[in-house]
Amino acid sequence: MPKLINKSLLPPKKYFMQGNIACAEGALAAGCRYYAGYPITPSSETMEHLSNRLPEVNGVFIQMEDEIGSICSMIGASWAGAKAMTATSGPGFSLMLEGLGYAVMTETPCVIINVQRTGPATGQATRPGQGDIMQARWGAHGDYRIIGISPWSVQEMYDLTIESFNLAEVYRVPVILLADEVVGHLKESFIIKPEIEIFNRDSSMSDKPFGTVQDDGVPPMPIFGQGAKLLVTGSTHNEFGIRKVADPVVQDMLVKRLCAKIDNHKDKICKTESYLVDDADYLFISFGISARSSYAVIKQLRNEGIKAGLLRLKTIWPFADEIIKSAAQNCKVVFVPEMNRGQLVLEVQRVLCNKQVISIPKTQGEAIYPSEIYNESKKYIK
Amino acid sequence: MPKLINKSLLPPKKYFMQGNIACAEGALAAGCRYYAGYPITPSSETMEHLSNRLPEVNGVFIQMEDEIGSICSMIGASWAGAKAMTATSGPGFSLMLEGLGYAVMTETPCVIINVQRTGPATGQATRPGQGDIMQARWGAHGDYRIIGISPWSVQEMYDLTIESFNLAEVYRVPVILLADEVVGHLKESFIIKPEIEIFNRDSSMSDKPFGTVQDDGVPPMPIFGQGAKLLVTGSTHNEFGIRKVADPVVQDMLVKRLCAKIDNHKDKICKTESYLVDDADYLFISFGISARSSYAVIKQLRNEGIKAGLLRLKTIWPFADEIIKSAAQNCKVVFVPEMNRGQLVLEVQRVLCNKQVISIPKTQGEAIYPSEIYNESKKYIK
Amino acid sequence: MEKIKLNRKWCKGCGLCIEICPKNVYDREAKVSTKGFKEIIVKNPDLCNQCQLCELLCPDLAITIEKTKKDAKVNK
Amino acid sequence: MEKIKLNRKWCKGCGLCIEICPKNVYDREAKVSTKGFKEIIVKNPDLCNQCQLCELLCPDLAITIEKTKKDAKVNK
Amino acid sequence: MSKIKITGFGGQGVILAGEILANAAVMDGKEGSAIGSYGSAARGGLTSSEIVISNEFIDAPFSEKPDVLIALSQDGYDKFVYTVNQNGIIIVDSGMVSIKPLPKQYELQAANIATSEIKSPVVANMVMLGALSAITEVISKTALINAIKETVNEKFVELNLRGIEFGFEKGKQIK
Amino acid sequence: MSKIKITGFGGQGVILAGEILANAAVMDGKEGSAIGSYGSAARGGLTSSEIVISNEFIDAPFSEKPDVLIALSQDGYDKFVYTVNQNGIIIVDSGMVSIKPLPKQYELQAANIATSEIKSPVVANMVMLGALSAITEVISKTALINAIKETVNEKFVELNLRGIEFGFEKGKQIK
Amino acid sequence: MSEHLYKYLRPEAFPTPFCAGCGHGILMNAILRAVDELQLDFNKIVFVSGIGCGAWIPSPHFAADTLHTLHGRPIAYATGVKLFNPDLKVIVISGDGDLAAIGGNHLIHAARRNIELTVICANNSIYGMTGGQVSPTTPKYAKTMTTAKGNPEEPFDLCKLTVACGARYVSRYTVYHIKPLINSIKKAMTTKGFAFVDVVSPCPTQFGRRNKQPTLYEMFNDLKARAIRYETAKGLKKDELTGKIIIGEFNE
Amino acid sequence: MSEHLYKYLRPEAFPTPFCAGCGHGILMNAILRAVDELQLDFNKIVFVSGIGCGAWIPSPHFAADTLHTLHGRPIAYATGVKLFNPDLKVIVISGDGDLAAIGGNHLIHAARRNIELTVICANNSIYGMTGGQVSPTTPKYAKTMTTAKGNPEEPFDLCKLTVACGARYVSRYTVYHIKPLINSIKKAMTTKGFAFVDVVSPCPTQFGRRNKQPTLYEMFNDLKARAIRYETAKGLKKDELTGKIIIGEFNE
Ligand SMILES: Cc1ncc(C[n+]2csc(CCOP(=O)(O)OP(=O)(O)O)c2C)c(N)n1
Ligand SMILES: Cc1ncc(C[n+]2csc(CCOP(=O)(O)OP(=O)(O)O)c2C)c(N)n1
Ligand code: SF4
Ligand code: SF4
Ligand code: SF4
Ligand code: SF4
Ligand code: SF4
Ligand code: SF4
Ligand SMILES: [Mg+2]
Ligand SMILES: [Mg+2]
Repeated sequence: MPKLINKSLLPPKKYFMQGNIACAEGALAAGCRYYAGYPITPSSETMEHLSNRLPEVNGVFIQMEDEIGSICSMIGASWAGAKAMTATSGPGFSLMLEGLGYAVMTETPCVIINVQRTGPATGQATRPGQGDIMQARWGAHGDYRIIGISPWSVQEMYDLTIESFNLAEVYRVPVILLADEVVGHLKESFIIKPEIEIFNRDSSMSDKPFGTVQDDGVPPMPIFGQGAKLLVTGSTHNEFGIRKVADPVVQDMLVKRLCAKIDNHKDKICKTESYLVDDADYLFISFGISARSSYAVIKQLRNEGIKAGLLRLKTIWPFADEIIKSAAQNCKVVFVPEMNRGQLVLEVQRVLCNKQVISIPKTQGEAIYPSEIYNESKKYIK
Repeated sequence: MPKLINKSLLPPKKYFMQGNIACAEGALAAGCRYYAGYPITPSSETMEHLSNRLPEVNGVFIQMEDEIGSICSMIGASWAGAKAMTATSGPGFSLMLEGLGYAVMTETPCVIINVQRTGPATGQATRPGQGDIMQARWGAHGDYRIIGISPWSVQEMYDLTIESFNLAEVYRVPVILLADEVVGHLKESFIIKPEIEIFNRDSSMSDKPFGTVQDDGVPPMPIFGQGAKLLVTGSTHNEFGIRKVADPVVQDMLVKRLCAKIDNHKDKICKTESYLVDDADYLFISFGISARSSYAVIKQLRNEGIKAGLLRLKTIWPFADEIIKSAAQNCKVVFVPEMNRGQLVLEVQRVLCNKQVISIPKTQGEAIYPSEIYNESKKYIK
Repeated sequence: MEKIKLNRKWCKGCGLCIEICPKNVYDREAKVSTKGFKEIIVKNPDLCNQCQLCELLCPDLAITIEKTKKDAKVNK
Repeated sequence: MEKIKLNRKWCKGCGLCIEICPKNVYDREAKVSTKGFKEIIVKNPDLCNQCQLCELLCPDLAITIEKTKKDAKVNK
Repeated sequence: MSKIKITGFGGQGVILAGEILANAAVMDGKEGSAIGSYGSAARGGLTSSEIVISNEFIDAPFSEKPDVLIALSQDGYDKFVYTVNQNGIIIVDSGMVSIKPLPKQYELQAANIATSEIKSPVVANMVMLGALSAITEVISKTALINAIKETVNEKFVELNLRGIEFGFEKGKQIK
Repeated sequence: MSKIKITGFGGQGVILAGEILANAAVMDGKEGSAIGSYGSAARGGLTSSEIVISNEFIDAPFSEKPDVLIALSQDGYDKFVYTVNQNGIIIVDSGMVSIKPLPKQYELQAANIATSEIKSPVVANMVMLGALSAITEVISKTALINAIKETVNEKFVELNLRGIEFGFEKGKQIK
Repeated sequence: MSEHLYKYLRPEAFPTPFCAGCGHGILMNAILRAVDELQLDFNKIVFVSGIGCGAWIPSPHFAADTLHTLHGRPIAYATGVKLFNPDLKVIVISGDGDLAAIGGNHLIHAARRNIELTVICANNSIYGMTGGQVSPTTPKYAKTMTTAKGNPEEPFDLCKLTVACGARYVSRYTVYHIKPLINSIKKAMTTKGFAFVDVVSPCPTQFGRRNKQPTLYEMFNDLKARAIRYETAKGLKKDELTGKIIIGEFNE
Repeated sequence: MSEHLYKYLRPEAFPTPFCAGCGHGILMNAILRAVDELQLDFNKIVFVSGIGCGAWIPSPHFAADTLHTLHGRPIAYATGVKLFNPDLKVIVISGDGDLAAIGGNHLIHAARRNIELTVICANNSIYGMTGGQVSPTTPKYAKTMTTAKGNPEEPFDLCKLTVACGARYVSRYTVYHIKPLINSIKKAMTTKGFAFVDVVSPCPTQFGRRNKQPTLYEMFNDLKARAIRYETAKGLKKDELTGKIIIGEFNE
């Protein structure tokens, strides 16, 4: 897939900005020109910012009647050629799942921002949480794959939104930015570089917009109005888009490819960051704002002479099992701090079968603080 | 919780009936008097049957405008005192997830039938699948628990629907009957016994309908019109039902109790069935119609002198990890046949860390046949 | 060139053309075909007045009325 | 017994009562309180004609007009 | 345990026949199961029914390798004829299907019988069930009759029973 | 690394003050982060802002144990006063808060100053920032001024700057 | 169908998957006639549909861009297509269940917003595809799979509803009234703004069979008997209109 | 509020969480007056609301059974309550965003079905709770958080809409027109069938501030200027009604 270098929209420099707004700017920088959404705390700033900014760049902004309409309209726009996005939080994300499955099935590039708050249900609407991790992976019916990404700073609300668009376009898959209320509302400094790496879908004409030679390939995606006479459907379909609702082979090949095009490219998709991992006896595995508190903790532990390290997952889905296995190889105990009752830890436990994997959950509608992680981990550090 | 014995509604005898209709009859026998639903293949027969039968027993039937309305109206009816139910399939279930989370948060007894078809998205609407297992567990935002049950026969479409209502009432939790198209549309013989064990919610007056002394208890549930001045809310609330949307302690206690009231009673909730497990070298773990094919396979393997056994999960959620661990203790290889790309197997792998756990997935919009399981397992049987 | 084209592959035998044709142009075969119904035949093509009703109302798009010159404008 | 009860705990100082009272019954204190606004006072209770407008329109349900006998039926 | 597959196109009553067969087995005191599967379009497409009859709990209620294949249409015959169990038999409407030369294949013109003798083409399915009962031990005629009486709309019971009778007689002849 | 917490009730401009402070740090070439947290009702409830200023990447952007607590209201003071770092300091609006006898506590009547001197009660928050700048090394007055100029609506820049100045002077006095 | 319209079809998709005598095939024909008479560029039309028999009218039968979406959501998808590329003509074709039951909210909001879409409701007063359950347009007292004793609910008048939302062009015809129907679809397709055509399209299989009109012809006779022109209807009282189908253009 | 109404309140829930000058408090008062004047049994009323400021009116302020549901869904919940126990009086109170944006479908279907509910829309023409985004009742050209240059869309007239669906009783008043409002709520509460009251309730914080009416009093002045009686409005042309708020009863 050819990589492009675009000029950034905003003048390159250091900014002081809110995460949700950096996300909106990241989207614009990535080429997003369609936004459909429905207000919800704590994600609304992204939409508010785009309601002003999109018209300035000839893009389209619409506040829809609900989240279902939002995701559907976004998918429609994507087939009309747009890089398209929506942003929401838990309750809205729950409503988008049928549409998410549709985007997966039709291989529609699009980006969904979920600024996670405290659930379940309406929960504590203004408070942070990280309880939608598993939902992003499993929330729609049937078998499928998505990409789920977790930013830990305002810088990454910008950078990883761009990354989300790139991945969506390359793999023709919905990408979910699993932010949380803290990074969404956090204001801090971040840098906009003069140039941005951009990937665009291959929209060349093809009579097989849903089939490839490889079992794990991504077909080209002509758009509406090009004369490709597209047959886009959420029903099981063959490479031409023709419905095949009773054909076992077509069903099997399709589902397998939808999974394989992500699974088999984990090495390219999965991004992690390691901090003092190499010699670590105690490995923290975390993401989003929890990883930032974990980072503070490993620094503190190192100060005390304890060999602690942090593996931070920028990519949560697909799950970076190989990277995790190799990072954990020599450590004694693995800690998984997260703002939920233990979701990521289940995956870590599955992957690190023979390790002691300790869950450090928090569900208090607050960020998980360094002191909490520190105190809990100390119980296992000798 | 006091157990009641009810007379069955239909004359006790052997019947020949479709699974979906047996489900409807099971619901009636359990005391279901409210049904709200929206048509969808392959679950509609349940609703059609109830549209005729409910008025006969003074119950209420309504076809709502969509699945969201269905689950919400069911929850409303439950608070008005009804045993209430809805039935759907993948796309409809995806739309119900926000409501599901609400039912969990408000501890509303209710039963959701998901007759699983082939996904993702519209997929193959008339074809069987088991791809919504993980969705049932993780589909709504935030942290929560539900109970998920899997019938493998028409008999169990009846029996386990009754069981679903009982569990819903005892634990004040939504229970999801994870059926599949095969058991839903299968017609076979089954027996209605003269008497049925029934559990009803404790609807005694209480000023603390959302709090208990125990950390894992189930509070009494007064209903509307009793004068209890109920405050029912999907926001975080204290034991009285008062919204506490910024209180870390209340949030933590509530979420923990919602999880613990299920987790800590696994031994009472989880039902499994073992076939020739005791001396098995090769253990099959399966559920629903896949378990029936597995059952045929172990019989065939035994005929060949191979020590094969089957552990069948009637309860999928909460996950019966202890039972699985002890069943698998002495076996060499564990096989997990299922009609998806490998969902239950992930849990089994997590729990049976040191075993060889082999996934036998099928996503062809067809039942998984004994021959397929047999051939695949034979590769590992020496 | 025939005036009335009946696309048997598309026709499902609903019988609407028979009922609706003012000129009694259509009829059925005597025997049930392997498609499970008695196929439609154009019995009296010459009676056709090219009113196009059958063409417009056939639910399986199975009928074409070729316009002969003199009628060509009737349905503009 | 006072005719006008002002529930200071509930009042948020929106000032509607001041604006809307036809008899100029209400006013504000001079200084900002710890609640962040100048509290409302019932300056001229005796001018009140018991029209009840303030009671019905106070958005914080903070005003009660006790009816004296002669006016008791005014707002039935 | 007997595994039967009935196949035809939509409208031939394949699903109903399967259900009556399984239900009849239940009335005979056995276990019986039936799975109907509709083609993609449900209208004219390939339809089939899988029936299992057993003295004990039926494990997998499928007829992957049927002991008996009952074929009412060409498509169904072509699709399933080679899946039949090696000791299995085939009962085929040779008026509808051009058959392959195979052992243990019983031919009768069910649709023709239904049309000409019973004046009701829709009971070809019952003719086939009648023949099944005559040719094999799988199900008794009495059980079929009882099942029809219980299941079928009163108006059509008589017609269906005649289908069974005709089929049974024909079955005895070709057995 | 400095961790600051500003606390008050809704309407006192606590969040804005936090943002200006963090932004000022960024203008000073440092890293700065600000998190605002609203009370349950967002209207009159307890509000606070956590600011971290650092020369390198800020790890956890929280002020669990602040080095500086700036308290504009009683509730906030009561809630956070004992969370202050052992070497930390407290700057408190003693016109609004009845204080406890504590070391390293600096008192000024910010709201009164704002009302009487600047005729604008809403800039008490700026008065506190000005005092902070005088009392500690955390932030320079110039940086605050620049941040205000960049952030605040033009109409109110002047007013806010006066708040900073008054606060700075007062801070120098009580330092 | 006239052979000069074959160019708009994917022949491999025929025969259609509809039942014998399904009104949706007639509507299919009518839509293509309208497109043809207007000489619209078929490469610049996007046909959007939901889930249901009616939703299969364009997909896969039309040789244009088609977007076969989720049940109830075609209007939301169409909104995205149209807003991002206003040069495309976006035509929504879907069932009464799809557009008015689960999809009702998108319908009323798109009408309110006046998004330039042509929305054609293939209205058979029933859920055809799922086996004949009651729909929001099923007449009162009619029998369906879920109202065996007769529908107790009042149906929507979708034309009144969309007019109340501010739709620019609103009409109703039955497939039997084929020529005014084609003309009306043409008007809808050229409306600058939201246009809605409610097309009464018989479903003999699921509706007719249960309501003593088992063939399309019998259903046509019923339509003929019940149809009444909008202008005529205006003069009548509510109870005089019971059971009537008001046809014509609803905007004034 | 008159002290004899205090018995309907949970005093611990006061002061309300609403902003100073929020119209929703006035509506709260009006509803309780109506309940009191009708002498309804408060133990047999269930108040159902969605999510939003308006949804907080009954929950937790009213000392009755309250069901605080999901955003947009109160009418669906209420349907379940009412159908299962028709002896309960079920009153839905929620915002314009809740009832008409995300919840629009439940609104129109409940009206069509004529479920016996009293639905009171606390209509501030904005999403108050989430910070002032445009709502489906925001007047054209008004400024909101997501329409900084003025709302480009036409709003719903929710009364026209519910009338078109067949609602039995439909009215609109502003909280300023407090006495007719109370009377209308009483009528709605005693309607045998679906009743809808659209209550214009000022939101100074999110709407007023952005549209040059920063206080409740100023918003009242605006309401006074724009209100026009239904009977009067009938005689006027569409453009004469631009910007007007039609108050009165819409059923005829
Ligand atoms: C979310 C969801 N719910 C339910 C269904 C099942 N479903 C498919 S089509 C249909 C009804 C179709 O009725 P209508 O739109 O009137 O079209 P028709 O078949 O009558 O032409 C339903 C309920 C679905 N596919 N998705
Ligand atoms: C599914 C879902 N989407 C969005 C939200 C966020 N949300 C909460 S209240 C609200 C709008 C409230 O507006 P309205 O109903 O008009 O009430 P108001 O606050 O104006 O009184 C929104 C969008 C939510 N809670 N749930
Ligand atoms: S109307 Fe068309 S489909 Fe029906 S019988 Fe005639 S040709 Fe065949
Ligand atoms: S065109 Fe008219 S007259 Fe000719 S066959 Fe068709 S319906 Fe009959
Ligand atoms: S109207 Fe009510 S809330 Fe407003 S100032 Fe007067 S008493 Fe206070
Ligand atoms: S009752 Fe009337 S006159 Fe008396 S204080 Fe209130 S508004 Fe003024
Ligand atoms: S079920 Fe009805 S709508 Fe669907 S294809 Fe058949 S006749 Fe047409
Ligand atoms: S935001 Fe508006 S609606 Fe909400 S409480 Fe404040 S004034 Fe009332
Ligand atoms: Mg329909
Ligand atoms: Mg509102």
